[in-house]
Amino acid sequence: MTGVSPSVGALTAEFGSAILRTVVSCGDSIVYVMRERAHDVLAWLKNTPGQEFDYLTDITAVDYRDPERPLEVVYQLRSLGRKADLRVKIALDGSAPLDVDSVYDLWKGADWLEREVYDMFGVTFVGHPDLRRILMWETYGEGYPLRKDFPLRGHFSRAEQVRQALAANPEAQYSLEELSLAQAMHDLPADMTERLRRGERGLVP
Amino acid sequence: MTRRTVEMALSTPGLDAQGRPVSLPLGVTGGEPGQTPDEYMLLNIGPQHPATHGVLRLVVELDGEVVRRVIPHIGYLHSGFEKLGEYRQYNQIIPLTDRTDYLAPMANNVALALAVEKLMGIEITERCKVLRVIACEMSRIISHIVWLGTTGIDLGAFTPFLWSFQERERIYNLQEAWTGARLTTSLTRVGGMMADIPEGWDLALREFTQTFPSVLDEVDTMFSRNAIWCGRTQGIGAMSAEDAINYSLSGPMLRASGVDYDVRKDRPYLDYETYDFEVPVGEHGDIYDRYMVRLEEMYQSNRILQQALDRLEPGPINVDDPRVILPPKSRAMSDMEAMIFHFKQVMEGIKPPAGEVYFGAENPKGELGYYFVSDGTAKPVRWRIRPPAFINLAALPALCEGALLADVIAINASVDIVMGEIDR
Amino acid sequence: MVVTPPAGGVELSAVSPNWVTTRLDFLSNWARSNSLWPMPFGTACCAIEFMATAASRFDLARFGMERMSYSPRQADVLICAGRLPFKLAPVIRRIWDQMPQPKWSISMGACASTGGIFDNYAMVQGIDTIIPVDVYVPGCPPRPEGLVYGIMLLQKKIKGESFTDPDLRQEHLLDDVGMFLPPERVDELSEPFGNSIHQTRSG
Amino acid sequence: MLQAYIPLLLVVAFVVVNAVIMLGLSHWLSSSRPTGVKLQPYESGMPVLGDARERFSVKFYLVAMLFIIFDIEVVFLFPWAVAFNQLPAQSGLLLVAMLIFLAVLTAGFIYAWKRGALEWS
Repeated sequence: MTGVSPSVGALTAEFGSAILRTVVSCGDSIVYVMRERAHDVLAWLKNTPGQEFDYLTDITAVDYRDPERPLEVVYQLRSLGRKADLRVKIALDGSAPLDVDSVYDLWKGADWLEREVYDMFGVTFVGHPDLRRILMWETYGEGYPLRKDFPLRGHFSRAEQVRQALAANPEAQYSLEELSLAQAMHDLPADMTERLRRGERGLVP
Repeated sequence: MTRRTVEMALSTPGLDAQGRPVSLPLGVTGGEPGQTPDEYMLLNIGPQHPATHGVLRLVVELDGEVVRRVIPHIGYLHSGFEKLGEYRQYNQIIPLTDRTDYLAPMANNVALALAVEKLMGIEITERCKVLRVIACEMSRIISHIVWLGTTGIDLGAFTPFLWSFQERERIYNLQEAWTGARLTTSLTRVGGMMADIPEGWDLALREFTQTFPSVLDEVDTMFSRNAIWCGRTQGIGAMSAEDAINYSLSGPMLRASGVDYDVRKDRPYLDYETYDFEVPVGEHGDIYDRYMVRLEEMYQSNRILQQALDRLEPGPINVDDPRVILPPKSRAMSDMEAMIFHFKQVMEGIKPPAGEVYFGAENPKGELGYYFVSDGTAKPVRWRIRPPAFINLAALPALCEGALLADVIAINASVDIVMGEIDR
Repeated sequence: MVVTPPAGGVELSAVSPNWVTTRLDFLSNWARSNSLWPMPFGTACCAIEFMATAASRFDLARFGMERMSYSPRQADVLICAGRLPFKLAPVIRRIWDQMPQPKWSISMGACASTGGIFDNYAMVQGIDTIIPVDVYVPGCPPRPEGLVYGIMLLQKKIKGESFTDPDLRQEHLLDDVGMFLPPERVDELSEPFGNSIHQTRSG
Repeated sequence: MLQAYIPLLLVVAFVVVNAVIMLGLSHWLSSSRPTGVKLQPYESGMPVLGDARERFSVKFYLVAMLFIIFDIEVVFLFPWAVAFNQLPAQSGLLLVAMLIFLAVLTAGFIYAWKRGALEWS
């Protein structure tokens, strides 16, 4: 399906200024959207009868090599009925804090995808029910690995990375939800509760 | 049984590693009145567990045998594939793809080659298309059959595991004869394949396709009407079609819920539309339907293999564009121009045009997507893997709500997870 | 820090080797080496090759090893089949500590032995920085015959052991900083080698 | 009269001696090195929150008790079966006696079943 997908025309008619620009690359049409209106655009794309992008294929982010180009959050949408694809992108320039509205309320599949983008790029998704690291351990202190300013072998030395991994507190391997469940069951040992109270869950002694 | 909410209100002065305020767990409220919380138990079905198909960790909150809540923890096999991809040329990424979904390595190689060829707009030769279809369908068979074996072990039947590895060994022999490696095949190159199939290989594959359905019939007679198997799988971990679409499931998980969506039919690649095969679709979306869909898919893959073998005729397997494919060694040593192309390609690698591409292939686990962003240099700016098993596993907490503990193991097995692809 | 054994049983390692102890060595080493219960710490692709080795064609049962013990309490040899990320390091360390003596460990595959092609932020560059390793099996993944050869090497090593060797069955726990090896040793072992040195940022 | 018991005593003695030797040897030869972390409970390689000795819900004990009752019922059948074929004269009386015994227990079983003791939730 070469050429621009019909949804792009409908989108610019509907939202006008919120649609910054559209690009076609390798047969897929891409729409750049303003960050503030992104959630409305995605909700519109999902719910309007003519579009029905009911299937969220993927959420990811791209950090370009030259620092001026902003970090982009990418949504791959697909309409199973119409067999149509659309890629919605949001450019997050470095000045403002990197946060985007979560689409968990539209597609439940976005839960882990957004957590992974947060883990790898540091983009916080406002409204996400449980935003914490998913691939690295929760108290990982080296930063966001897939950023281009993050070196391939990490900031710390290998010995420091091994020490951080081996010497972490036992409660660092549990999420806050499990810790509160354990505390409700009076299972949390005293020293662990004390460290939690002081907020030293991620501290490596 | 109202859903119990966990109050995490009290925030303490401390900040955790990311600088966010740490909130001290206050306690459990909600649930039925008078239900003393200390009757519940937190259990780690942890990273080192025979039934988690790899290093998945499920923290399960139990009320006796009934599961209140499942909190999956993944990332125990996170190996930074996508970061490594940004330091590799395009053909060097292919060995990385073997190691993401190591149960179906050839299907990953083919998907990556197709993604880069779509980015560069290369049209591959006819024989290469048929060989790639053979590679994909063989991967589907070995991935589903090892799923069948390990799920059988999880539910107590050991013999299908030995049958499944018997069949897998036969395909290992074929893969080894073709690429030299049993598991990490690195079969494709951008624009072609690493090697053509050796003499007599297609006869061996045809002989496999003739005897393989009998093994499937044995498994079918052993499982499909087995009282224990049906008792443990029917009606458990069910998901409706709308939920399946909303959770972005794909592959057998989606089709078992009744959604007729197969990438080979909806967005045909490698001339899949010219092959005659059906797509099995379930109705209830429970574990039994997932089992039936995967079993039926193995029959269909077998049919596709036979049709592919019929249409396989001699011809070149690589596209003859020297900027993409290395010229044959003989010409590279004798003819100056071929040597220059050989040198340029080995030193600088392939340079696709700037731009981005998303290509989704129907992998045994679901829709495996590769999203490449290239800025014209030899190494991609971004290599994103759309992992089907990762997204299918995200639906596990919803599937396991209120099930029994033994069912959590069965549901987890039915999702068909491979941790290498989930944690990337 | 090294754990001194309890005072209860007579300490065999203090006895000087004589005919009785060598016969006793022979008997116990023969029994131990021919009934090694593996703890398959299977993480990635090598675990699939380990399953193929345990299945009927390359049958581990010939070595008395088909009884997989998934709990460290009954395990004799910890086979780390597959790559080990930093998030999994405390798990393998805890499982190794919870295995009773006598215990051995096989590091199966290039990724477990040296970090393999994953020379990045997420991967332990060789599990010998985390736990002591007896046999390294090269290969990515090693062929089942390669793993079986590694196991036969381990059996030969076990047959060579003796009770009278004092520093054999010692528990080497993490030190108070939480490290198994001194930091400079870990850095030296994890040095990048081969072409991964040139993996700087491209273009 | 006591000779009949000698073989039995020999067997018992052999069993005891054999067990003592095996346990003694394994304890004496074993290189046990108890350490702090080795004594902690094993939960798939994770540090444990709370201990395993927790209050189980009563449903587990209910199932155990039901099993014990009907297991003992079966135990009583064995001596009855042996006696049954040795006394062919009173076979009718023996049969009726056992049927009454079984009937009482089956009534108990049906009561437990109807009360839902066998369902789990």
